[in-house]
Amino acid sequence: MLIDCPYCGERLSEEFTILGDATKQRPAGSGASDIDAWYDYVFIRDNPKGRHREYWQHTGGCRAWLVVERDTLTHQVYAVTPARDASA
Amino acid sequence: MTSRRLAQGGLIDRSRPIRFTFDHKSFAGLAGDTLASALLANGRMLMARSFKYHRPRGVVTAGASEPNALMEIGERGRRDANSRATMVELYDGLFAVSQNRWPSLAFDLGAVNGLAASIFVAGFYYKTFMWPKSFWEKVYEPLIRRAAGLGRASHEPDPDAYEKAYAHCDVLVIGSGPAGLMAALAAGRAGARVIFADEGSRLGGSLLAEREEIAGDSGFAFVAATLAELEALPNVTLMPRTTVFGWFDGNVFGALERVNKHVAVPPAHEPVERYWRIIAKQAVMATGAEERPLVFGGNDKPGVMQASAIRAYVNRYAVTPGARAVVFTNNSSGYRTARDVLAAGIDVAAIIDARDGGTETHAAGVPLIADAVVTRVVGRERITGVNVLKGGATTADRIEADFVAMSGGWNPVIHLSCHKGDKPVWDAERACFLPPSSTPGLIPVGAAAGALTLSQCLKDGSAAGARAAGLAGFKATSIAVPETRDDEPYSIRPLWHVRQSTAKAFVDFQNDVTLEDIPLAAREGFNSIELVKRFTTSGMGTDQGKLSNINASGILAEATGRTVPEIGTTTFRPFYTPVSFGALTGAFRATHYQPVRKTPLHEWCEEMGAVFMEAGLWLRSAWFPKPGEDWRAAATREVMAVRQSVGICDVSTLGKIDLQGSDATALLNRLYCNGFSTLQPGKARYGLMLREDGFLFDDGTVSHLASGHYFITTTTANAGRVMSHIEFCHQALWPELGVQYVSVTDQWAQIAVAGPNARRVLERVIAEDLADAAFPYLGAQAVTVAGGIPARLFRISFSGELAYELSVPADHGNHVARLLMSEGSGFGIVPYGVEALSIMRIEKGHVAGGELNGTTTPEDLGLGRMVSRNKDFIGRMMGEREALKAGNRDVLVGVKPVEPDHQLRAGAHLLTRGAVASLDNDQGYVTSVAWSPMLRQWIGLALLKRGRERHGEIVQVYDDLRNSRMLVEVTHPCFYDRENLKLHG
Amino acid sequence: MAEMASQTQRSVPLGAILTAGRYGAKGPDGPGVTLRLRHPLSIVTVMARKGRAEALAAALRDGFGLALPGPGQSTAAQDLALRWAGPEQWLAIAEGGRDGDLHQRLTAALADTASLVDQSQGRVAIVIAGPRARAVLAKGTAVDLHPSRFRPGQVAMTQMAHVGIHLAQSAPDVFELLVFRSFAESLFEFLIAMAAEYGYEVVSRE
Amino acid sequence: MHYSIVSLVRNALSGHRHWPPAWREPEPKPDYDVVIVGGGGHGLSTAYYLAREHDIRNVAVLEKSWLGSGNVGRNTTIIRSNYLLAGNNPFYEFSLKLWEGLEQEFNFNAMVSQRGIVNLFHSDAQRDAAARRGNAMRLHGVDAELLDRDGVRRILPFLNFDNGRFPIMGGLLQRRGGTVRHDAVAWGYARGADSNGVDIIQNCEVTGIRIDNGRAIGVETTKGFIGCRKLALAGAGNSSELARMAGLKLPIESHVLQAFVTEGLKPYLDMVVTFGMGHFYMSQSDKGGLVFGGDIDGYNSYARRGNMPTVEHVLEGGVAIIPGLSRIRVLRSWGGIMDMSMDGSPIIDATPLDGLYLNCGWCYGGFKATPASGWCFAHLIATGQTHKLAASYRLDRFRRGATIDERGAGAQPNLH
Ligand SMILES: Cc1cc2nc3c(=O)[nH]c(=O)nc-3n(C[C@H](O)[C@H](O)[C@H](O)COP(=O)(O)OP(=O)(O)OC[C@H]3O[C@@H](n4cnc5c(N)ncnc54)[C@H](O)[C@@H]3O)c2cc1C
Ligand SMILES: NC(=O)c1ccc[n+]([C@@H]2O[C@H](COP(=O)([O-])OP(=O)(O)OC[C@H]3O[C@@H](n4cnc5c(N)ncnc54)[C@H](O)[C@@H]3O)[C@@H](O)[C@H]2O)c1
Ligand SMILES: Cc1cc2nc3c(=O)[nH]c(=O)nc-3n(C[C@H](O)[C@H](O)[C@H](O)COP(=O)(O)O)c2cc1C
Ligand SMILES: [Zn+2]
Repeated sequence: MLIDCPYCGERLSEEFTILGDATKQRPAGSGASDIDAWYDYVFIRDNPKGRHREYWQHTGGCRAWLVVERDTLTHQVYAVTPARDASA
Repeated sequence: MTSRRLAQGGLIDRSRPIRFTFDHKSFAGLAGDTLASALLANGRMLMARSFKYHRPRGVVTAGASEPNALMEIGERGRRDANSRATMVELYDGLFAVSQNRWPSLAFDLGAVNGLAASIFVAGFYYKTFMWPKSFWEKVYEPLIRRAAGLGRASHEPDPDAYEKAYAHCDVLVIGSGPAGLMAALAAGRAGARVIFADEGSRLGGSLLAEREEIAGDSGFAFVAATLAELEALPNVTLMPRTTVFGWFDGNVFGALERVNKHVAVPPAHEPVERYWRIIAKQAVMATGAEERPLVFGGNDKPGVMQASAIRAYVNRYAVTPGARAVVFTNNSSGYRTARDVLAAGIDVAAIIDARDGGTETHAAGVPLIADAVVTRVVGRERITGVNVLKGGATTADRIEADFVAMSGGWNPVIHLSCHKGDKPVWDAERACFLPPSSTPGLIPVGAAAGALTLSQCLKDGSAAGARAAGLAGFKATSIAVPETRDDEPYSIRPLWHVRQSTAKAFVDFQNDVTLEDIPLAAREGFNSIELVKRFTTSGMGTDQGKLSNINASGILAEATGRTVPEIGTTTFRPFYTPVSFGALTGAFRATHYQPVRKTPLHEWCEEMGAVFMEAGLWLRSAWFPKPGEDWRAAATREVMAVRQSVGICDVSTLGKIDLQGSDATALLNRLYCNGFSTLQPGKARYGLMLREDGFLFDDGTVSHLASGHYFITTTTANAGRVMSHIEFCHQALWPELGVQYVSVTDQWAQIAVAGPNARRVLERVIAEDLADAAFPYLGAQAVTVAGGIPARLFRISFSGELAYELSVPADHGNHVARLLMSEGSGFGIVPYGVEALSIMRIEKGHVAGGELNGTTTPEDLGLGRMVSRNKDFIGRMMGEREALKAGNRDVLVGVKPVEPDHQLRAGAHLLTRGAVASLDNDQGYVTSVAWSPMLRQWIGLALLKRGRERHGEIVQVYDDLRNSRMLVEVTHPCFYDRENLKLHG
Repeated sequence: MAEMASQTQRSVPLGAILTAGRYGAKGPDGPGVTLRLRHPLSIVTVMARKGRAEALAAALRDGFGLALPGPGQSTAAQDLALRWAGPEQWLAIAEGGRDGDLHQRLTAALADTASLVDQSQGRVAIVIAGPRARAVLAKGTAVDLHPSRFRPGQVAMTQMAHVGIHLAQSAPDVFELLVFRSFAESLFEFLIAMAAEYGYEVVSRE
Repeated sequence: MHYSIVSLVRNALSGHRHWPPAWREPEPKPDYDVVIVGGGGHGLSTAYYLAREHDIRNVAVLEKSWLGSGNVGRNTTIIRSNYLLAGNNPFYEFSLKLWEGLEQEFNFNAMVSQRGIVNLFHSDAQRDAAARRGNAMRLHGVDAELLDRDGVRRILPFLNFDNGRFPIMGGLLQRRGGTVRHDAVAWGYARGADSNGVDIIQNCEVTGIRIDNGRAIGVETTKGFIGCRKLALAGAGNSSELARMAGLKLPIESHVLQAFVTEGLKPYLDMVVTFGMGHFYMSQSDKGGLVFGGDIDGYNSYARRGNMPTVEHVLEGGVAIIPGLSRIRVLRSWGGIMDMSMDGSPIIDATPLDGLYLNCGWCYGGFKATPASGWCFAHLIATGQTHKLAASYRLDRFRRGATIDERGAGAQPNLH
């Protein structure tokens, strides 16, 4: 698999480390009523068959955290953006 | 034995005889031979025994798909089991032994299995061997295992070297036949970076094996001229002996280069094999086509071969398998073989064509028997003839011959194109499966794409090369295609098996899958091709069914009244041909399996006689034995020295991170469960990090060096993960924070100086005021060592003593350690290792890896008061879940054997005294132990249910694994200086 | 204790295994590569403060005559080189290695635009040069080093033999690998093993 | 037909023309008492035990492809009960006990081979963890032995003791651990279920779940609608996709795990070796191939194929621990889609929807669980009560914090 790091260019996937689902937003609240949102954030996954947004870090390169849009069935990589821009 | 070498022709070098042994008998071959062609030249037909029935087998192919002629090549650590004689280039001293036979190839007792063949049908073992129950493992399984398997692999280490390498290209051309040659030329001329790979020992593909005429000259000449041009192009890399074994995501191809498999021992400094990962913008798959055997009685006898293989032996190796051929075909290929064999001066008894009549040019003088099949091959040691049954006839005629050329049609070699999971497409006209309809990045061409004539292969190859170069961004046009002698159109009528066979007919030679096995499987319900494969093992041998799979689909189709495309194929997967562990491992073996990390103090540790231990990738000094000391004596002495005077320890492996920026404090507050807003410059603080699920992640210290400038340490084990975690939190969660951070783990040599005399020793090398008032506990400041080395000093203690950690730039580490030793000699300073460090932290009840095991909370470890209640931090919310707060959790305690001479061991469990040993009664477990020099007995830390309420209770230690049971007293986890008086020294 | 002494007592990385001489295959054309350690060397991580990258660029231009290189690039002027080392991060590299010199020099000029961290002794610089340097490196990294793709002045952060490296081509066919100090011996051993088939020469420090 | 040597000989005499199919190929009925989605090990064993233990025989197993095409047909066949945590250990031990009597029970030789499994360790910390695990096993009456370096050398002399990067310090041995012929498990349960009246329907993909008033009442399939009173999902790697059809989301990610087999060899390795530190384990199949594997590729995937970095990583681990492997050739690699849960442990539970039951989260350990999983799942479906052996496998444990995390890796599936 090749991942096109916005900084380093196309690199083999073993230079990267995946964390997982990047569609999840860390909840802001910390009240009792927010517990469901937290549970969902930490434990529940859409786990789609198809397009998926994921966090990967270019650990064997520039160390940037990236959001990679990738197909979980074909492994095709559609888009790669720096995480700092994706969540901004 | 008669020589079967033809008097002339071939691509062998008659001036270079080569000696080799097969089954300990000496033979001669010629340079350019394969082991198979050399054995044939020596008249050896019998080369192997089959898997199940131990039937005598000879070579069937002249290439990579060989199912039968598998041998052990080489000796001891160099022994290669299951080597295909058809792919082994002959070299002087080659040592080959046949396999899967006992006592000898000619007389194999295993052949009695053949007698019981009627019982040993597909799947028989699922139906029996069940009684008596205990017999499976004791009797049946060992027997089966001994009988099964092919070659014997070596248990010895491999003396040869291997390598990995990466290559990039615009166009990868796989296969060097006419299609590949033209593709490489077209792409190469366009200026693309081309890699041109073929598994063969020479490039040229089928042109090396056929009598062709191209551009008015021989096929051999065309190959030579084309290769000469390619070789001269700087942008083209030729890679013979290189098998592309897999197509992976990102258009990455795996390839195996057999660098030195054609010599007995690789030259010095060279690898035997090299594994390439080729990253290609575009690939041209010109992998040719594989000829299908026909399934008829006795088709597995030595001397029955693919028609195309016979052409290869005759044309390329100038070898004939026998004196008189008979051809059995259902397509054009057989005719070509008849012509080539005749041209070589060998008799052809007849062409038996299963079709009513082909359109092919007939070989002059050879009887053609149309609409006929071979029902049986006859002969014992050697074939003597075949029985032929004509359409409508009821009795067969005998035709005498001593070898048989068979052709059941062609299977395009589409493996690679299917590796991404796409299904091949059936082509009824040519009766074969073609590559999947869409293979982005990969262009199938030539016979691999179903082009079965030479002119078409040349033309399509040229176009494909140009197209690939074009897609890779080069301006390219197809290049001129050379003229060929008119080739005959291809025609075929599929014949999946000869129904009238009067002897066992084999579908999969290697795995002894017979014609009857497939309908049997279908009758029993195993009626999809994947189930047939698994039930019969068809296609599961070393050849992966390259010859058999499509016939199996055809036979299943007929048995179940479906069509071949309805049946489909089994799944094509890497590896196209098997690849050694060695190659895929490359240089990362033995002690080079993983890199070694050494601290900047390694040299000094060695000088001091350290015994090293592995800590992840690091080597750490474990203890420093004096003559006659074992580890315990050494560690005990080291602890005593530290507790009584002073010692120094290499703690450079701690992860170290430099953190700066206007929001540095804010980030720390979110990373750690405890707060940092009140940490003043010049001070250090212990910090706890949680995971987002509320469990402990890591601990370490945070030192505030100067306003907004922090120095963080992590545990050795988690250094990398903590760094990534910080980067994630900043970049993905809170990019708005103004923080900068970078790992400085390797920049600093870190030396712990501990013991009541630690300050006195340091004062001798550091000018700054270290008095308690000026530099109290948890102080952190820049200092100068030895009058010129910029250093940092932290007053933190893991041992519980008055202690410091001194950071000096790495190059200075050895020097400063030596200096401390000499300046401390008056105090009896010692070096101490990880073992002593660990004993002291256990005496103090400090937690480490055994307790930070991923399932503990701060509360469990008695650190609950550190958890801030009034800020957001990673792990805060999930840490509040009920089970993490429950009262019956395992919490940290100390344990101390009631009998002081009892040895406690980590990993023991705890039971309430008197309780029956059962999982239900499990109360916890011992996490860390030490023989405490201060208490002069074993002590331990443990996680015990409701442990904090149980101090003073006597509990039972359960360590049946090591035959040990004892009583221990539950204590506070801190065994030594609970008031921390020594810390403030 | 004299300051000089503290500088001369420094350990040289790879000291244990770096012995000058000619090794590996001995072809007629001389060694395929030469290997050399650059030491001592000054290396400082320069990290732009938030929103200050342009100010940093200006300060570097004014103070050192250096442009701030973009991803995968490096710049050099007189005695200072800047190599891109990740988003908003660079390595400033200078010959000579008296402790803290470069760090102090840069701090004076850049402190309010960048965070600066001395890494001089945390990284080891191995130079590999010669006609087969690319072939050796291609056994370790998947970065495309073809002369048309990776030119003098370009840098890449990648990994080799399970170890992270910062790779730069300082002149045609001259490559420099910065590696974390603790990994340096392992990496060096890998490089010489891979170079052996071409023959290699280890050049001692001047 | 009863299978035995006698029936084999008798059939041989008639040219094997009279073997009945191992299972029927029925058309689906309009509705069933229980519909089980997934013709893998767990779906089939559930059906078998529903019929055998609970006398519920109006059952269909729907399989979208051919029988056993999922993970049951592509795993590395290891069975063991060397689990650490109380939530797991009794369950897996029960499973091992079922394995021990299984073949005789359903008259199908699945080649249960208790050849022993050893987990190597290389440091004090790993030894302590192994001891903790071994003692937990002993506490439950499970066999476990702690071997030192010499003990390992005695049983596996050809491991790399003297020239390796991470010296072998010892191993945790479970002699009752071993292997079972994977395909035969699917076939044996299928035959057993079929002969008890269960309809096994291949090539029948479930495409939707019909819900009426908070109750699952049937499934849409490629063979039309099939109604049911109870619906049981046992879709392994496809669990999230199935749950989605019922509007549920799971604490599950799908990941690809690769496995490998070498060319056939004469006996080379007579037990199961696990080199956890190098992410490598291996055994030899009765056919002669060395079957081995390692860790998942790490990225979310529904493709049953992986990539070379993992292949290399696994093979490097292999040669590191068994140097003789170097010249052995790998024949084939493949992948399976793992239902990786957030704590590495499975889920057997009812769902918020009436009549809908869930069995998933097996990660790479579900093959050995096949008998016990079916047993407990059948119990749940039949009685509505959680079986006590599966008491820890409830869906709400994540919300409560009662996760069963053998590795201590936390809520990141690809680390389990
Ligand atoms: C490479 C590999 C190695 C492994 N090694 C081991 C090991 O050594 N030991 C061990 O204990 N475990 C191992 N496992 C794990 C084990 O194989 C699985 O946990 C277990 O097989 C899962 O349960 P199952 O058999 O029911 O799954 P599966 O066989 O996958 O059954 C699920 C079935 O559901 C079907 N399905 C899915 N969606 C639908 C739908 N919509 N409609 C109809 N049918 C559907 C699928 O086609 C599939 O057949 C391994 C797994 C893999 C991939
Ligand atoms: N009329 C017939 O009966 C008939 C049938 C089939 C082919 N042919 C003739 O055969 C020729 C086919 O030419 P072509 O160029 O398509 O194929 P080719 O068979 O000449 O060459 C294919 C080459 O690819 C190599 N190869 C295959 N897989 C490989 C892999 N994974 N890695 C590396 N190398 C690999 C093979 O070893 C071979 O050398 C034509 O001349 C055609 O006329 C004729
Ligand atoms: C335990 C086990 C042993 C296997 N042995 C072989 C073998 O000897 N030969 C072979 O070709 N494949 C073997 N396979 C792999 C199968 O051919 C197949 O790849 C696997 O079951 C996955 O199916 P798929 O490749 O059709 O997707 C084996 C698989 C398993 C699980
Ligand atoms: Zn990058």
